[in-house]
Amino acid sequence: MINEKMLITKNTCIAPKIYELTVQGDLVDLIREPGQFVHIKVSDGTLPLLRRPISIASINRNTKELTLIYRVDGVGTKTLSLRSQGDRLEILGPLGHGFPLDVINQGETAVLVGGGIGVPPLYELSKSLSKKGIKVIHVLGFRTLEDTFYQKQFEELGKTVIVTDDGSSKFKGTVIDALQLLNLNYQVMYACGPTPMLAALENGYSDKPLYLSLEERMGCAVGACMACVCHTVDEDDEKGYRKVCSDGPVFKSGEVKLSC
Amino acid sequence: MINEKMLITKNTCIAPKIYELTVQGDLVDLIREPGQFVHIKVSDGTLPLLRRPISIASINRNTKELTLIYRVDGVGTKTLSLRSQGDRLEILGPLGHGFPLDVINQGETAVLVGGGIGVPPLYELSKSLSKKGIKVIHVLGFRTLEDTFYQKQFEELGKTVIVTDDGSSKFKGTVIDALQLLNLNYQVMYACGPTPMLAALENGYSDKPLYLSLEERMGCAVGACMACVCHTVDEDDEKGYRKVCSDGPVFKSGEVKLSC
Amino acid sequence: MLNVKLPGLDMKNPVMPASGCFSFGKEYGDFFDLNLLGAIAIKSATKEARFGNPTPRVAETTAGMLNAIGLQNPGVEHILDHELKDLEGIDTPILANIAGKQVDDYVYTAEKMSQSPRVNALELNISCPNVKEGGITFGTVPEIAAHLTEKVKAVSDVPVYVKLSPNVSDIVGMAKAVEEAGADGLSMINTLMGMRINLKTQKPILANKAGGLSGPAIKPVAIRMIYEVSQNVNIPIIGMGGIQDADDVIEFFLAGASAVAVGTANFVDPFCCPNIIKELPEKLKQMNVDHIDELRGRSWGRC
Amino acid sequence: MLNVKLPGLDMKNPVMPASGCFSFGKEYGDFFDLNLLGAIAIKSATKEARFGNPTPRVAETTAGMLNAIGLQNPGVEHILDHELKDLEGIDTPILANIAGKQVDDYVYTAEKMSQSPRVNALELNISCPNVKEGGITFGTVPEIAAHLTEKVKAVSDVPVYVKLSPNVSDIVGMAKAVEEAGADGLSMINTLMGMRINLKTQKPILANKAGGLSGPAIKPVAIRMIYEVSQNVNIPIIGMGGIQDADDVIEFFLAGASAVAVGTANFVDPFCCPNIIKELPEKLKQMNVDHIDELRGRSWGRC
Ligand SMILES: Cc1cc2nc3c(=O)[nH]c(=O)nc-3n(C[C@H](O)[C@H](O)[C@H](O)COP(=O)(O)OP(=O)(O)OC[C@H]3O[C@@H](n4cnc5c(N)ncnc54)[C@H](O)[C@@H]3O)c2cc1C
Ligand SMILES: Cc1cc2nc3c(=O)[nH]c(=O)nc-3n(C[C@H](O)[C@H](O)[C@H](O)COP(=O)(O)OP(=O)(O)OC[C@H]3O[C@@H](n4cnc5c(N)ncnc54)[C@H](O)[C@@H]3O)c2cc1C
Ligand SMILES: Cc1cc2nc3c(=O)[nH]c(=O)nc-3n(C[C@H](O)[C@H](O)[C@H](O)COP(=O)(O)O)c2cc1C
Ligand SMILES: Cc1cc2nc3c(=O)[nH]c(=O)nc-3n(C[C@H](O)[C@H](O)[C@H](O)COP(=O)(O)O)c2cc1C
Ligand code: FES
Ligand code: FES
Repeated sequence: MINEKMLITKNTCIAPKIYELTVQGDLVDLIREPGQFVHIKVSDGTLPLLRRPISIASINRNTKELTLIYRVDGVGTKTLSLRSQGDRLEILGPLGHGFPLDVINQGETAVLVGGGIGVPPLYELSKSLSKKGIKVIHVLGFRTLEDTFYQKQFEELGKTVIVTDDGSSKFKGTVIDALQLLNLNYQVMYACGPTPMLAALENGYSDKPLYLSLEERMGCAVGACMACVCHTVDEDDEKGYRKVCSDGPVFKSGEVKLSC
Repeated sequence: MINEKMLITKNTCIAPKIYELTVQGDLVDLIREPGQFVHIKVSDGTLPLLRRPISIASINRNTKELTLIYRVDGVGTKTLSLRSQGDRLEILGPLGHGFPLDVINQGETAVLVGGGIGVPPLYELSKSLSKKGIKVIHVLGFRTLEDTFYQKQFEELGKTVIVTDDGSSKFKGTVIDALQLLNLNYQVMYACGPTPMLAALENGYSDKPLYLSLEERMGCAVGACMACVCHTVDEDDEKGYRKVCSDGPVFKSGEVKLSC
Repeated sequence: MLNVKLPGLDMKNPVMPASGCFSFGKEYGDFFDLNLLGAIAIKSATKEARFGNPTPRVAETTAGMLNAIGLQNPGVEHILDHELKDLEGIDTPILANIAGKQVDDYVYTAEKMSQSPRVNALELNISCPNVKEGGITFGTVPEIAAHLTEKVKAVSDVPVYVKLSPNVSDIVGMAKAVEEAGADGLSMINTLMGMRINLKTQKPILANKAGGLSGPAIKPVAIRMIYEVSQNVNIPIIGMGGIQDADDVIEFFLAGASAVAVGTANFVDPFCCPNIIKELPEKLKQMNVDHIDELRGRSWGRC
Repeated sequence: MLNVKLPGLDMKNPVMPASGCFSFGKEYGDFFDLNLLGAIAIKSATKEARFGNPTPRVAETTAGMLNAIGLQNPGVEHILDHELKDLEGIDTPILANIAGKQVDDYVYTAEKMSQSPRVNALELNISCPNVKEGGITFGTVPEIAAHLTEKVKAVSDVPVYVKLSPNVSDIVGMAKAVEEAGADGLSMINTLMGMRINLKTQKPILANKAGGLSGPAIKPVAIRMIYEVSQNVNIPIIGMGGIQDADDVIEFFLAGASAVAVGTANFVDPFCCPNIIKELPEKLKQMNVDHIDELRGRSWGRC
């Protein structure tokens, strides 16, 4: 975990409001797992005051680059989108605990379920699983076909089902609808996306190992401010809570209560 | 008086911490007198919150350019110094009342006294007076020779005496010391610089017409907030005060009390 | 979709410049047509002319500014005879802000001011932190504020708004006290007391030392107070404190304001008020709202 | 040139992380050596373990942030047995912040906490705005604050600092009341109460609705209060509120602080505290000052 002024090698729009940002630096060497995130100071000035948490979407250890995919929403991501190649960006990371890879064996099948801006961390996960010889199936939900990104990249790694709210892709509906229809045979499911989606997965797919990546508003992102906690499901748990930033953002289904 | 996004055509360092900024736009057409100023939003973002008042140092009506000379001091001027050619800068102006030109006749002599960052507005004044066929003598004070700027430009217009605190120019001391030594023959004196300098001039040179350009912290710069007022000397004056931004920044000596 | 009707103020839109940041309108009238505004809150008037505090009177802070103008104004008579006369060609309602050192001052000024045909409502500045005598006490002790409100109401021909100070422990208690005393509306918030020290001179930047903090920095305090007060009184609130754009106006309405005032932002952009007014309809459309009034207090419900 | 000595706190330098922004040190201990710090103010401890408020607990504002953590902590016993044990290898003084719902809670927690060899002083959080029961009242009524201070002093083995709330009309009255009641020092300021509303959901961003405003936005309020209080009490003040760099620390000393705490800025830059400590000597040299103590209260004189 370091705070590094990383070099921007790319920052381009890849879908409406969606940007792909690649930065270079030593921080990359420290990344242990897919699903970890970084905390970014988006401007060199005072505003916006707080950093922004963004998941690591992919890494290239050779070029010491990591890629982030973010959606322009408020002032922070807007500011980030205006930063240019060649600039340096103060980045704290890698943070948190990602998706476990040792819960699944070579030859088995993993289903990766993503919704919207929850899709990015699944890409590095999928690469890592594939490298381990695990079969990957992606079920990715977007608002419309126009909003999708990284479809090709996911298709190169395994079967990829794109689901859209408006039916502009082949599947219309939610990823939950798609999963029901597909009725996949798999050993482990990994998911990242809006909390209602995660809750629905927890409801319907907890019979097999299910790992969920959570989002929460953050202050410090290192476990010091208690901004990002959630209750454990186990009421006898010694602490009774987990911090999304340092204990998560990935939790096994059933470990923490989803707040929605 | 307009608020215009003016084009930066130049923004370079011309002496330690001193920058020359040239901007282009329609605002230039509205400038009436030397000694007027503009109010600059130095960044496109929220910070710094307030605009910064800077005197107009020279104008070129043909190219629709105006030049400002400023010293980097706090966050605002620092931010300004980082803006680049090609950027646009939101500028409100021209503001206030400048140096009167109709108080002196062709063939007469004007003395222009400047101190540090008070020197810039004297340049356009000197150009205007020269154009009217008035002889100009400049007495300009700086900390050291290294800190001087525009010496050549002033010399082209008339006799120019550079005074430095440390004696690194020919004259060591203050502009007041120099004026005493020089014992100039003149009809009107114009001055801009630190308040103690203006006060000393008022003390010693009020026998002939003397015009002083004042500085005061500003809010609106258009006369609406009452941040920049000073008392009139005349206690029977109907209002009893003047606003530096809209009644000034140039006042005839004896009109307002200098606060120092 | 923007017109709002508050006691005495029949406004084309809910946006007015805040008192003290717009003088009596003339200066900004050079930039845009004052008829575009929902109303105009004019600079605090006092019984006698006042010069105010020594300079420097303003200082910048991070996302805010401090001011210690000290209620400079030419006195109520002069304002009636000159400054308000200049506004006669304009049909925008006028909210006349008044201040004083003692109850009698307020009563005197209020009575005079309220009789002007050009004045549509009064705004009692009981909260100006920059006046040594009295000023601050009126704004921090509910009983005193209530007493003052009653006295002023008794002589005023027009509705009376009381402008609350945020420098209190219990803003709701304050608001209820002046409501009970007959206030027709509230203005909130005035500035927070603050200070900056110049590292070079090692002295406070303001000659008056402390001053009033305004601008975006104080917006969360304003929103919180309006949210609390609006649920506890039955009179409308003119909300202010850090408003810079149409989104901010909407946030104030959601918190419970019925109109808004824009202060410091005028200095940042002289066209700020008309720009906000221009942007509001589009924002409302995006929110599927037919009239801005529908947004008022929408944040109150349970989460 | 940086060492300062306050009751119970013998500090290498005047910079400590502020309570609640540094947990119990472990996390930031991964970034730098905690021995570099002047002291550490640990997260508020309460009698029982507390989970705190629902999330979202933080929101951003212009140049500030709101928090409504709600005093989450594992309870005083757990802190003594675990969190403080972890700090045993570090020789930096510990300022143990304590909070409660009732006087008895405070007294219980204070007594336990003060007996720990690892605790050098207590900081009474009478001002946390995020606890429904009690919290706010202690901080806004001088008599209640004084009573609490007395009770805690009576059981504490170490000096007691009282952390004041800025959400009051009369901060000097508050400070004097707790000084008279025996406080050995003051910490100021805690957060200002604020709120932000999410325009999309049309509800307050924080689940708790209101929260405490911290960061650069509140610095002028902190400076003003410290300037006023330091001239009216004889006990030292730990100053805080928006400190981000060495210049800010100097501004707090000029205003009258004897040491400082850094809160929100840790989230912006985890190395903020050690960086400030590193920069201070050069700043003092530029100001021709041999020891930072010389700056304390230099802004008080006449202008
Ligand atoms: C662990 C983690 C990983 C994330 N990964 C990604 C990613 O890969 N791509 C992506 O586009 N987004 C991701 N997000 C969400 C992203 O952090 C927010 O979209 C972003 O912070 C919004 O900032 P803003 O300035 O655009 O919005 P603003 O509304 O201006 O933000 C204001 C404040 O609220 C916080 N905030 C607002 N929305 C969110 C949110 N949804 N989650 C957390 N904090 C929020 C901001 O961080 C900031 O402190 C992730 C969030 C977390 C917690
Ligand atoms: C009419 C007028 C004309 C001026 N012309 C010039 C010029 O031609 N060249 C030049 O270098 N400077 C000029 N100044 C001074 C210039 O405005 C300040 O140096 C500048 O505002 C400082 O801003 P900052 O961000 O660097 O300092 P900061 O200290 O960060 O400024 C903080 C606040 O204080 C105000 N402030 C600080 N110093 C001054 C000052 N000396 N006068 C007025 N306000 C101040 C700023 O405007 C800002 O609101 C002029 C000032 C006035 C009033
Ligand atoms: C320079 C200045 C002068 C002010 N003068 C007055 C005044 O005379 N009377 C008054 O009631 N409020 C006065 N105020 C307070 C504003 O009306 C407003 O309540 C406050 O600034 C918060 O709004 P803002 O953040 O939009 O500026 C003044 C504010 C500023 C910045
Ligand atoms: C996330 C967060 C949690 C806080 N928790 C506490 C706390 O538990 N006890 C306390 O006394 N103050 C707490 N505070 C207040 C800080 O200690 C400090 O007084 C305040 O934030 C102002 O300083 P700053 O502007 O440097 O953050 C907290 C502040 C923040 C931002
Ligand atoms: S964000 Fe601070 S503890 Fe998680
Ligand atoms: S700066 Fe506002 S009146 Fe001069």
